[in-house]
Amino acid sequence: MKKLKAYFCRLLAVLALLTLAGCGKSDTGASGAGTSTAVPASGSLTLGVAFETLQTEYWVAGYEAIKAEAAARGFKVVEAVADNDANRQFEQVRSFITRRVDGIILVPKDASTCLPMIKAANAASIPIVLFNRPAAKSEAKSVAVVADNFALTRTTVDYLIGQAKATGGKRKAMVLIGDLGDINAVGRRDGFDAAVKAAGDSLEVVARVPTEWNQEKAQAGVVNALQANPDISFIFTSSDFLLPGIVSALKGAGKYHRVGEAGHVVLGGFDGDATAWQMLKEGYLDATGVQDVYFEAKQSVQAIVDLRAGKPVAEVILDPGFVIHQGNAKEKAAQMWGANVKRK
Amino acid sequence: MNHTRQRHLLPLLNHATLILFALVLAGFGLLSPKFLTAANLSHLLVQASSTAVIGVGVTFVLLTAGVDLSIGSIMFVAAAVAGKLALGGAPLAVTLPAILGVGMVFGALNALLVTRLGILAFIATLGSLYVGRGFGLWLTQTRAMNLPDSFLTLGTVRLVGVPLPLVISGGVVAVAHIVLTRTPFGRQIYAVGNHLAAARKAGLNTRRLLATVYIFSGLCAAIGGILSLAQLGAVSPTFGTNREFTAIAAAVLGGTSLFGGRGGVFPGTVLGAVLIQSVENGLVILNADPYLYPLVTAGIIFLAVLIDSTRSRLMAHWGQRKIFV
Amino acid sequence: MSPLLQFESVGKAFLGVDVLKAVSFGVAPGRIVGLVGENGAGKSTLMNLLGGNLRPDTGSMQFQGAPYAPRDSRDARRAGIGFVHQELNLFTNLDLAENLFLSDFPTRGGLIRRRELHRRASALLQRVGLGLPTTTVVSRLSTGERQLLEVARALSFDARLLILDEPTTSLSVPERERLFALVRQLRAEGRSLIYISHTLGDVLDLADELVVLRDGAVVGQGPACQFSSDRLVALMVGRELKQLFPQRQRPRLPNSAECLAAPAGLPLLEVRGLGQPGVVQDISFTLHRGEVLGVSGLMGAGRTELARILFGLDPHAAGTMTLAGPPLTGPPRERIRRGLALLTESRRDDGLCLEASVADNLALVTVGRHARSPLGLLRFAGLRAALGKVRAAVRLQPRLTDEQAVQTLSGGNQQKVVLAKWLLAEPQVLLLDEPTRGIDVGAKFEIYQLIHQLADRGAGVVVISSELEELTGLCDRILVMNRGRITGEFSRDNFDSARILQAALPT
Amino acid sequence: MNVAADTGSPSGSSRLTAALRSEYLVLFLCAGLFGGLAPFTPGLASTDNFLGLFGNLAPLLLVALGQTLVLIVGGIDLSVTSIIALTSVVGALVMNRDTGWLAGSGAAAPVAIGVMLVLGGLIGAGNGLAVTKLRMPAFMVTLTALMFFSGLAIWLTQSKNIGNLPTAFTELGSRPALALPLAALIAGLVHLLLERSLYGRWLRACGFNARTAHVSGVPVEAVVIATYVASGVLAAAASVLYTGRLETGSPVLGQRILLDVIGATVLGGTSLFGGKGRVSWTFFGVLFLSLLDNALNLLGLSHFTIMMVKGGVILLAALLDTARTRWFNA
Repeated sequence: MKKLKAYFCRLLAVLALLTLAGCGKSDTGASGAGTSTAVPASGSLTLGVAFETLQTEYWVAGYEAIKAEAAARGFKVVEAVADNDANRQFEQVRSFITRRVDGIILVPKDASTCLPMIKAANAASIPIVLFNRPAAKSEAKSVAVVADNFALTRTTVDYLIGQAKATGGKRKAMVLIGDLGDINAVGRRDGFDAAVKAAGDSLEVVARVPTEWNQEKAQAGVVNALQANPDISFIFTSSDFLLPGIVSALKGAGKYHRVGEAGHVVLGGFDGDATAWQMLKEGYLDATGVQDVYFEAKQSVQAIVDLRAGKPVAEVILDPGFVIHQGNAKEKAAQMWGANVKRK
Repeated sequence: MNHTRQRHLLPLLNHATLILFALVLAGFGLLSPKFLTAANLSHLLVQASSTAVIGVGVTFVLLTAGVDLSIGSIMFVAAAVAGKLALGGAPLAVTLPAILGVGMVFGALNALLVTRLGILAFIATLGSLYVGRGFGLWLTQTRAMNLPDSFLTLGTVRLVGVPLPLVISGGVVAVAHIVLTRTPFGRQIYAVGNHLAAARKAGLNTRRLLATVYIFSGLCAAIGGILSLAQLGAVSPTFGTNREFTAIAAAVLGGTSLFGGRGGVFPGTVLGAVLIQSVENGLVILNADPYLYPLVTAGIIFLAVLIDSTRSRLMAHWGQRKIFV
Repeated sequence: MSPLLQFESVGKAFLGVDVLKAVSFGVAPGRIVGLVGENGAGKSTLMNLLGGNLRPDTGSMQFQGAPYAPRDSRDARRAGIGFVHQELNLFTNLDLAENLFLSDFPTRGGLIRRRELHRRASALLQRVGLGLPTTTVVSRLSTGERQLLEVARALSFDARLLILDEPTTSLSVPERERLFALVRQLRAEGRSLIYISHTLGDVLDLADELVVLRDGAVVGQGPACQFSSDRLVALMVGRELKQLFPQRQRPRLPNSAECLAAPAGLPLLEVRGLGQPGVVQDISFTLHRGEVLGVSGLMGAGRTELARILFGLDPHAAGTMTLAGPPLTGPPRERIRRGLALLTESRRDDGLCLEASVADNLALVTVGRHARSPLGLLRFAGLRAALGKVRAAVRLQPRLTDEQAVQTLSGGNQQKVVLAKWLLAEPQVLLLDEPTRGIDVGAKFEIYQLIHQLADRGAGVVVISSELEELTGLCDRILVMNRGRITGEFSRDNFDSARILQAALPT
Repeated sequence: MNVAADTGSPSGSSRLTAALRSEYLVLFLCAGLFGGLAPFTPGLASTDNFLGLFGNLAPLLLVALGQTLVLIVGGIDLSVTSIIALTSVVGALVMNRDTGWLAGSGAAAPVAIGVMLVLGGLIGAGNGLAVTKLRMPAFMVTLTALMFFSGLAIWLTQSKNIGNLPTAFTELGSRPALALPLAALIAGLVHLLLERSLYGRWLRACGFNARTAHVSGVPVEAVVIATYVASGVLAAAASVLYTGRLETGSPVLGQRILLDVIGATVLGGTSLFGGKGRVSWTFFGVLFLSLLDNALNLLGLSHFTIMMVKGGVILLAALLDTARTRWFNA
């Protein structure tokens, strides 16, 4: 029994260390929100920021941008990540309301599951802003700061197809599709399909790889598709964070060449992350659709301030986004978040 | 009459997974000529190598009637450490042992919880699943990391014409197979899984045995992490998620019992891993509707398990001990 | 001569209850010590102390002249003490050779030397008379064969002291003889043995010295010649037991013509031409009301299998069964409704839910009578009353609570629970497979009484047993089985052990 | 180990404490967690938060109760989350006000709920049949069911969510005044079933030792099948609450709660090896995990800290439980 006690203590120590390590670090992120009171000092607000996931670089960048924007204004931020679970997100929004935060910035899982959350915030008279994903139409009141996944993807793919046509010939294409349970993934897939349809028979989609937003599946899928169709010369990925796997597969097949070199595979993506920026700079990537994270973050925080002040705010604030490509890389670099986050 | 039918059916059923595997290969082969090419099969094996290795680890644990749910998290932590070190400029010679060390440390944590503190394996490794994932996310600050090219070469380099991942996974499988079938330790694992109390009474150091098994599983998870990493070249916050289920599925498909004492890594777990991978691979090659993937994969796994349980049922029926002839 | 092993006022308590009270005795080199006592007398605890599974609260042990305080079974083994446990500690997924040498495989360079392993294994198996290939997987062994394997395992290393705990419960007569010869040979080699058994005849036959335990204390000790069976029993139970088998007014025997008119002699269970390839063949017999019918035979003669077929657990290819007229068919559930009951060979495997409570086990068969439908609520008052009545009927000690898990009970009490479970169903025909295996004298007597009571009430009882003495003491008629067939039938007035044994032996 | 034959029961008072400890330990842990965190956690002790907490807990409890039954019978049901997702979209397909089969009809909501429950039961029956008649391992059967029905749910809706559900339906999930009594009622029924019915007796016997149960005339296969059906129906009932609360039929609903469900059940004390389990235990387990999640959310810790703390606390609870068993039942 003594032995048991000893091990008990040992385990406690291990757990305590782990927990401390976690807490100590987290303070930089949550600014010690746990011990702060919910009543803000005059002029300072506490924002509840609920992300659906932080699994891709894009969300992390968005999250960082919001925090930076809030810090610049002297606001506090309380964070929550729902891990792809709408129910958990609902619970998190509720806990924000319980904490009486001054405003909520929400990345919803999808358009409809966020409605009850918005209603709950409305009922508590806490302004709520949807970041990057809109809500379905309803009587619930919110402001959405969004980029149009469908339209932006379509523009991007249109550009890519233009590039492909310029270099001539009929091309075989592959597309990497995201998690089919994610609306952004579906929007981008539909944007891709629309662009391909418009392009007529100059492009034949021979491989549609479902990735479930999983790098390993993406990489294996690309390898397999290249195996089945060695003549694929056009690849579009629904998110830039899958690019490393594509690069590795292309290298393995000896098809990784710069734009303009013989055998170059037309390569495009979406998001505009650091990997994409690097590849663009080095000349491997043709184009990527960039959402303007800084714009969206600034607008979101501003919207909350305006709503609290009773100013009218448009229901949808559109982030136009842009396509960055070999032609405009230099001039657009400043706006591309991937070009500005410090690489780890 | 019954006997002749038995004679025909039994070999068929005994190699059910193998036959189903052959059918899957043949089916995809018929549907697409590109499937059964040497190059594609080689890709297939390379892609299955990571699952095979973590499957081998979990097979050891399952044989002792335990379970390891923390595999995916261990893979993630190992990959995160690898990323940190590699980006910090550490050479592969430092990074690789460090990753293996991380895997074994986490395995040892599971071992401590299960053998010394007597927590159910399911709960203990569920706890490490959360702790590991959280720890990895903290290490990476939920950022994705792109690894230097030296890692990618690990995935593509060939040793006497064989891709390195295959060499590594083949090595792990070979060692594991020999350990399980030819060493005292291996046979004792089967004994512990069959009857723990009796194993203790027979004078086995069951604690050390169990601890070794969990540490080995952690080690395999780390190796599996490296193999995935070598093909991907990047770590994302979802790296390794749900891989424990794939590993367990591969082991069970290969005939390993979840209740301990029955199964093996070769051909068992390896076959299971390759079967799962060939379904994924074949569907991509066929350019199948993405929505069909989970349906087809689930269907084939179900079929494999069904055939296996039919076999055991018929074996039990036929193999009823005749007390006289 | 200084003893090889010495217990010095060893004491042990569980939850404040003394299980061993200052036990002292010694085992001299080259001697066989018989250890007897009722279940719960402390034998198992004593052996667990010796094996390192438990540690004594007071007192000490000495082995080969040095203090002996094992921390686990490995220590015991290292010291040179080997065990043959009552509950079989074998690994059913491994083969014979692996079971024998699990903790010290012959190896070279870390790998098992298979040829050497199997050579050594077959030598060992030869010694205990188990003529099976060493690559046979244990799951395919019968209980008797497993018991022999367990003995062989204790011989796999050079033990100075061997403890045999009920080693013969599943052995046939020739197997038992062979084992005894082996035990004597081991003694001749200068080893010591502790022999634990409820079969007092065997103990008196084998042992040089005897130790009798009752309620955790030594109540008798000395050279075997000073003890008789009666005296042993008296010491064990603390009172004089007049007889081993209760007296009973026998019903008239069914094969005499006039008995057919008597209600007690009416045919109840009729079996005609029952057969299943490789298991039983052409089995025909009739069980009458009020009759206790014994089934004798060697291990593997098909007795257990016959009971399982009768109960609907195993299939049969030929023949018919009728119970009080209509044919007996369907799964066990159906047959229980018709008034059939089966007490299985193994309490652990299919007799009890060991972790469940006494009450839940007692009620298992009949609980359905206290509910209108499976989803309906149980009427607890009726259930409790029924349980109370049956507890009294089988004389389950009142100190055992209804909520207690059955696994904490001694073998005898466990068996009483199984029997009581079936009594609640008020069966017409009881099939009892080894009803007294591994239980003590007192409980045995009570179980015999219960069997008689049932028969007196008009039920038919089939008793399968490997103990011939038990069958002759208990039954009205004995069937003998051999290789799946009935090879002999004896009525009470011509019970003859020699002839019964003759019929059971393979020709 | 066969060490303490017939040692009888411990004395009355120590039995009382032992019973207290074994039955309510997890509840005490909940109280400790609450008491320990309330001073530092803004809003933890507020009425609103309690309503929210129990609103979250209700559907999770329903799924976990189904899991409890299955674990008692010695199986496991990994398919519950896919049942939640599939019934959610099918129910929404039946009743949504845009394109539903019964769009606009007053019977839409009750019919949809009926369809959801029946569908859950059918999937459960499929699991049960595969486990009993085909003798397949429960883990693999329900794992493939999980993959298959999740995929099916996504395919059925082609990834889209189905909103605009009838108010009658959404009220059910979103009004604590409706959802809580309903969940409590169902939990009470399951409790009665488990402790007071013939089925409950049979269930435990099958879980402890199926062979003994079979020999004793228990219809083992029927009991096992009924148990998987019950698990499916309970998961569907949880889906009604989840779907109503989110006002959306979603093909990925509940995707992430599987480990929480099994974790809470086992944490409460239900054995993975069959036979042992109670409704109250599972309630305590679910309460513990929900409270932990709730408190960690309110504390506003970072994502990864929450994960680590959660893992640590699960381990700690398991450790206490083990230590207690060793100290008091040794």
